[in-house]
Amino acid sequence: MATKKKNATTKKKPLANKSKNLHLLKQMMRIRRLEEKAYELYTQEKIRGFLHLYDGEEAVAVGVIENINEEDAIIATYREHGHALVRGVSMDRIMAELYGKVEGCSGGRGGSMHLYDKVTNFMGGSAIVGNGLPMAIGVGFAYKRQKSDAIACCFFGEGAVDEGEFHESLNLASLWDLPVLFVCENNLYSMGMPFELAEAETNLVKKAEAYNVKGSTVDGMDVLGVQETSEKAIHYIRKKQKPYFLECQTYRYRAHSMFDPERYRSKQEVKEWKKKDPITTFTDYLKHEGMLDDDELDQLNNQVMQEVEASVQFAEEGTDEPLEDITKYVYSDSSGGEL
Amino acid sequence: MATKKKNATTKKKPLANKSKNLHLLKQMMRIRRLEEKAYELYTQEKIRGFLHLYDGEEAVAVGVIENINEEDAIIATYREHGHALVRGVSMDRIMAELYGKVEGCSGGRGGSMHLYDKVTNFMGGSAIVGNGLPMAIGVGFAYKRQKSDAIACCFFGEGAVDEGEFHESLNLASLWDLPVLFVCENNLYSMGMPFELAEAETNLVKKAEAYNVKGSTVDGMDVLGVQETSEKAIHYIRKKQKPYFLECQTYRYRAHSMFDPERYRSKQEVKEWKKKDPITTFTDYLKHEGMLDDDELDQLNNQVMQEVEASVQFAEEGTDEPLEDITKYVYSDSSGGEL
Amino acid sequence: MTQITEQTITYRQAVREAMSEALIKDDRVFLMGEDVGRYGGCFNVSEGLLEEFGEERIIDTPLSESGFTGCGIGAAVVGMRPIIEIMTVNFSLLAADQIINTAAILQYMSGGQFNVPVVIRMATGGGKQLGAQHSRSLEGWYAHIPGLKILTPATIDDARGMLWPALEDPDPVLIFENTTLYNSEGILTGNEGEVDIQKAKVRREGNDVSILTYGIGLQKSLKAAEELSKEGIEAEVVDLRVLRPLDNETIFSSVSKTGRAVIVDEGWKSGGISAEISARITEELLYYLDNPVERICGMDVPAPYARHLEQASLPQPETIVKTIKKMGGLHG
Amino acid sequence: MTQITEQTITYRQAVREAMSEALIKDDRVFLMGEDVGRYGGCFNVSEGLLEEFGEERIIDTPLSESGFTGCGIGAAVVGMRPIIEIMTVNFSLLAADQIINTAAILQYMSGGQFNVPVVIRMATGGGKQLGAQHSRSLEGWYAHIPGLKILTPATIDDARGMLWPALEDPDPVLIFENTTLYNSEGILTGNEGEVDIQKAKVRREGNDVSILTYGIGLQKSLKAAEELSKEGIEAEVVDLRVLRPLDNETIFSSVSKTGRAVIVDEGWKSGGISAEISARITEELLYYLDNPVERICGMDVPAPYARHLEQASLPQPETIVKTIKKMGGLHG
Ligand SMILES: Cc1ncc(C[n+]2csc(CCOP(=O)(O)OP(=O)(O)O)c2C)c(N)n1
Ligand SMILES: Cc1ncc(C[n+]2csc(CCOP(=O)(O)OP(=O)(O)O)c2C)c(N)n1
Ligand SMILES: [Mg+2]
Ligand SMILES: [Mg+2]
Repeated sequence: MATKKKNATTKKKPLANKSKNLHLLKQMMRIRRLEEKAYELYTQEKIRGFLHLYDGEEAVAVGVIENINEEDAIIATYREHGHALVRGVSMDRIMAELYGKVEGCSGGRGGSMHLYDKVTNFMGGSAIVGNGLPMAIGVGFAYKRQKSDAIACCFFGEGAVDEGEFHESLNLASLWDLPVLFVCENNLYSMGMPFELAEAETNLVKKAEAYNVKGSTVDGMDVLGVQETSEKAIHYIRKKQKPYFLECQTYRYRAHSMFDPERYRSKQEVKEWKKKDPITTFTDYLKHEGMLDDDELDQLNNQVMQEVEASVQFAEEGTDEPLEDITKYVYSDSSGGEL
Repeated sequence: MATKKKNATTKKKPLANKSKNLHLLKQMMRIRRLEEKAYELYTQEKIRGFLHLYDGEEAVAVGVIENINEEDAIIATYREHGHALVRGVSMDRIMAELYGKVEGCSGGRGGSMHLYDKVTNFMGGSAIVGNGLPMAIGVGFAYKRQKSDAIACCFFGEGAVDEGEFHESLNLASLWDLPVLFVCENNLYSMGMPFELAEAETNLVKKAEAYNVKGSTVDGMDVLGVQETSEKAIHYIRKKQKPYFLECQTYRYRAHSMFDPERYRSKQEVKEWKKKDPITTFTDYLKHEGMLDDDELDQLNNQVMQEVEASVQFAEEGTDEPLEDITKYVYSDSSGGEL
Repeated sequence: MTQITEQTITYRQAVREAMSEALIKDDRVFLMGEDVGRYGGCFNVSEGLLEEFGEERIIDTPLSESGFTGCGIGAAVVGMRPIIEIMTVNFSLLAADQIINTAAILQYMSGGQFNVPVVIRMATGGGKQLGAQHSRSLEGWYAHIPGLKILTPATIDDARGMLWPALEDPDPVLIFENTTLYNSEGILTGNEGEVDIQKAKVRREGNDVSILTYGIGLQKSLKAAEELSKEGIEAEVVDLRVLRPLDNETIFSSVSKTGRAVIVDEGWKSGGISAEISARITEELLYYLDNPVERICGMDVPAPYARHLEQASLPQPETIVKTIKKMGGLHG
Repeated sequence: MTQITEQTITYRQAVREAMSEALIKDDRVFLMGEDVGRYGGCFNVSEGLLEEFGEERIIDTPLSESGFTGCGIGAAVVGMRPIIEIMTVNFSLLAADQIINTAAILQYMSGGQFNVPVVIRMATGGGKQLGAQHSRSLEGWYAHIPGLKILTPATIDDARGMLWPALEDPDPVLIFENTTLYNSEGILTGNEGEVDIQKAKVRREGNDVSILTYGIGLQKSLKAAEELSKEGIEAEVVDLRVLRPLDNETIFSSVSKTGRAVIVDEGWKSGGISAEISARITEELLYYLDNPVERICGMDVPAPYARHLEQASLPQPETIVKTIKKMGGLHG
């Protein structure tokens, strides 16, 4: 099973690049604390609308995006705070966006589900399941035509696999040899729908192969495993100029969004998965390998907590967009009013 | 390869059921002559709109529908004259529909692409590629709930395989164990698009398996092969209450529709395929097996020609729907006018 | 969920009871959609129905809007009475082919042989800071399609009473439930049994101006009417209820009485159903009109997330009041 | 295809030349769609382009409307200038998610960071006995969506000249080509270079009545205008050209001059763009109107196959003439 293999390989490289590992750990911690704070702020009604948190899945975004180059593009979903953050969108601008402020990375227009950042090629933030895949192949198509060796990296949940847009996008990506990494974040549920009740065939790599797309499955709770596998996948994509399908098996700790009675799963199941927590397991591993001691860990924690607090401060001090700008950006010329 | 195997089995049953074989032959001849006449009438502008002919593919509709029971339903495409005919819609009513007359099987409302007949559960005639598949699973779903052992038989071209609706429908049919026969008429082109340039993976059975749907491929020019394979498939569907995917490899002799410069294939290729013509090869086979002599063949030809001529007569004498009925059937209560 | 006293009931409960009644009355009825079962419905509308009616009647689907909507259409054609739930109208864009290329036209195309008695329920509307992809009101847009019937229950009675006649209707019926209404409470008048899905309803009588609205617009319009009343302006509030086919008769009789018409529609203004109503009124009643027909609609912008912007983009009671007071010849 | 003399050219050729010019001028431009290459385009519009520009620029796609339309949208966002061809507007229902949930709103949702300079061409219209699934005119329906720009070239000049400015436009532009126009011939005036995609155009001057139309309606309206002229009624024919954003200025100035407005639209009447135009006119010019605004539109029925029925469901020059002659106060 993929999981074991990965753990094995990770174990095999003991003192490998301490600074890199601490970096990966810190990235996961940044996401976790950001999400915890967002949750808290939502209950205080500072953040509104839908809020989909990423707790438990941090290793996926961190492990994959670690290998993404500056010129590559990322297309994600409504559960994308973590992806934006590790891509390099500042926590300040993310938090300000959750607050709906002009200083937010989408100018307060998007909110939690629609984070965008042109500077880092972070292309959302789409809240229509499956909707991001055609966009991703289009980006890959353009990069190929432009003779750039950039790739499009597309994150989506396993629920998106059932949408027709998944089917059409994988066929086109394969048919046209497009440089696209399809990262399926399989957290076992699409809202309340258990994966095995949604898929007649639960072997997703087999599905990818039905489009002649190479793929593999990795333990999404193991940041090094994800990082190494996606590194290989991305190398393959750039070298062969072909798409790749990567399934990351992970788990969502929290409710799907903030309104979720969670009738569809047991507290026990959640508890079991938390034992595989990507942050605690990796922390233990680093300590065991002598790459991390308690002081260093406290330091990391403090840095992250400070960053979070600062981001709240930043958002609190953010400004509201003036009403007269409401029709701005419906069209580029900002014509508007009676459009 | 499936084709060979099938030929073998067909060869193995020499004097098997002469009357059945002559029936199959006649059904194919009826389609061929109907299509030839439709072509002629189109050039005379008796038939208008789009006209998609089935010449060369007769063995598929005839072989499959031979095994369909009265209570089963058929869902087809815009290339469905043959399917309607062998299903039991009279040639008169089909021809009258092509003429747009009230006596047509769709009352003149549908035309060539939209043949319907409630009595024989012939449910069209959809001209949106892929659009019939969700309908087919719905029919199968209903039959299952109604504890009937009827099945839904869905014909579609290989081009439909690329549409998202194919993906969603096969997953749902498999997930819910629906009694649906998916018949893919692979005639190697979707309009001008060659099959191998449209599919990253050309093994369609492998695609079906990615939904955990059983499938097989058969030589669509061999009526007995199609009949026997689909018989087994339908037996499997009824017994197991599961869907089945049947690829029939065939070829379209004529232009896609009546406006088609045919720049995408060579005359030579068409000629090669005509050597495998389902009617001539089956005729030769029956003669060789001593099941058919020239007199019988002439007789069949005459019967079919008479039926065709009679249908033209019938259509010519058909009546136009009165203008005041134009809003009828927009809604069942025939409210209408300013709707 | 909000507390319910003996006699009051929420819009959400009304929809659930309507489904429960239909499932009991007619075993051809089933509910199919994403998360309608285990999850209890993304707006908690179908809570408990899976437990009550089982997996044969309450069917959770994968994310395949086109697939399961088409499945419901096909099942309807051969004798079932499906209730298809599409979580929100925004996702119905993925099922547009099945709704428009099949459900709306099958009967016409087949010369009357195959009708499609399916009911498709969707949540609609904005105002909850859900952003541009989750906040549309497209019921008026769907009303452009011949062959579809469009219902917009705005009251507890209609939420409770419209489903059954919709299921008995031989044609495809789309029911749009505004998300903001789910928590609204009201008392069942007991008339929900005779709900008519052909006609609009006058919800408040008045002689000075007709406010024509539907869905979430009704509450806002009634609020505005109360305000206006204090200033001596009596507005008649017409709940359209059915956006296709529109009930011209009720609309025209109200406007010919008041001589003034204001249409309140949370959907986008340009090319919306508000334009059709305005056009019909002026075509029919030009010489009765004391003022041009006014339209108070959603602004022509995708929904912004920021609350102050989104609220500014939607019709508000204050706007209705201001607009009507500005109309010529109104005393008060 | 019809014979072409030295100076005349068909609408089909005009579109092809426009694409050819764009492909030469700007190497970010490519044409993508079903059968645009080998087949030469389902209406033979792109014949020869594959041979001329090669497979890198002229891309045949599988049947995957949502996939390749979204592909064009994504490519546009990162610097390409795609021309996406969807064979007919009826199939665009399968791509509605990409067009409406992405192209139309991406720039707004992203706070102005990501604009979508894609051009999507589709054939539209009825009248060819293609039945209910292939004969719709949905350009006015798409015009309800903020963020989209909707062009309807009705002349040879516009067919030739609208594409380039559409490609230079930073926003998503949908171009609707009426299938009946492809064979129409005309002389390129040479003005196609300065085609403006913001404004409507007066195609015929007149003082008695304004006929507001677009696409295939233009020819029918001009024909009607000639008829009326014989009876001393001079109709002004306004070609709307752009359905979103509508050019209010040109519409209002014509109608305020003539005092009478007739809208001719082959699309369905109820909830169509004709209603929006009618509503805007009465909102703006109620007191200038000598008559109610008239709408001559496609009947609210799915397209029947039978020729006599389909023709009866579409606006005809005779209907336009009759309607206008019935208008009060017109001499002649
Ligand atoms: C097309 C569409 N259908 C339904 C929804 C409502 N919805 C939002 S998220 C979600 C679940 C998606 O699950 P998955 O793809 O596994 O992603 P996850 O939330 O688990 O990360 C659903 C059904 C939607 N946003 N878009
Ligand atoms: C959704 C959609 N896209 C495009 C078309 C135009 N079109 C009609 S038939 C056809 C080719 C379909 O090929 P295939 O499915 O292989 O069936 P065949 O015609 O070969 O029998 C196309 C592209 C359509 N009718 N529907
Ligand atoms: Mg999931
Ligand atoms: Mg084919």
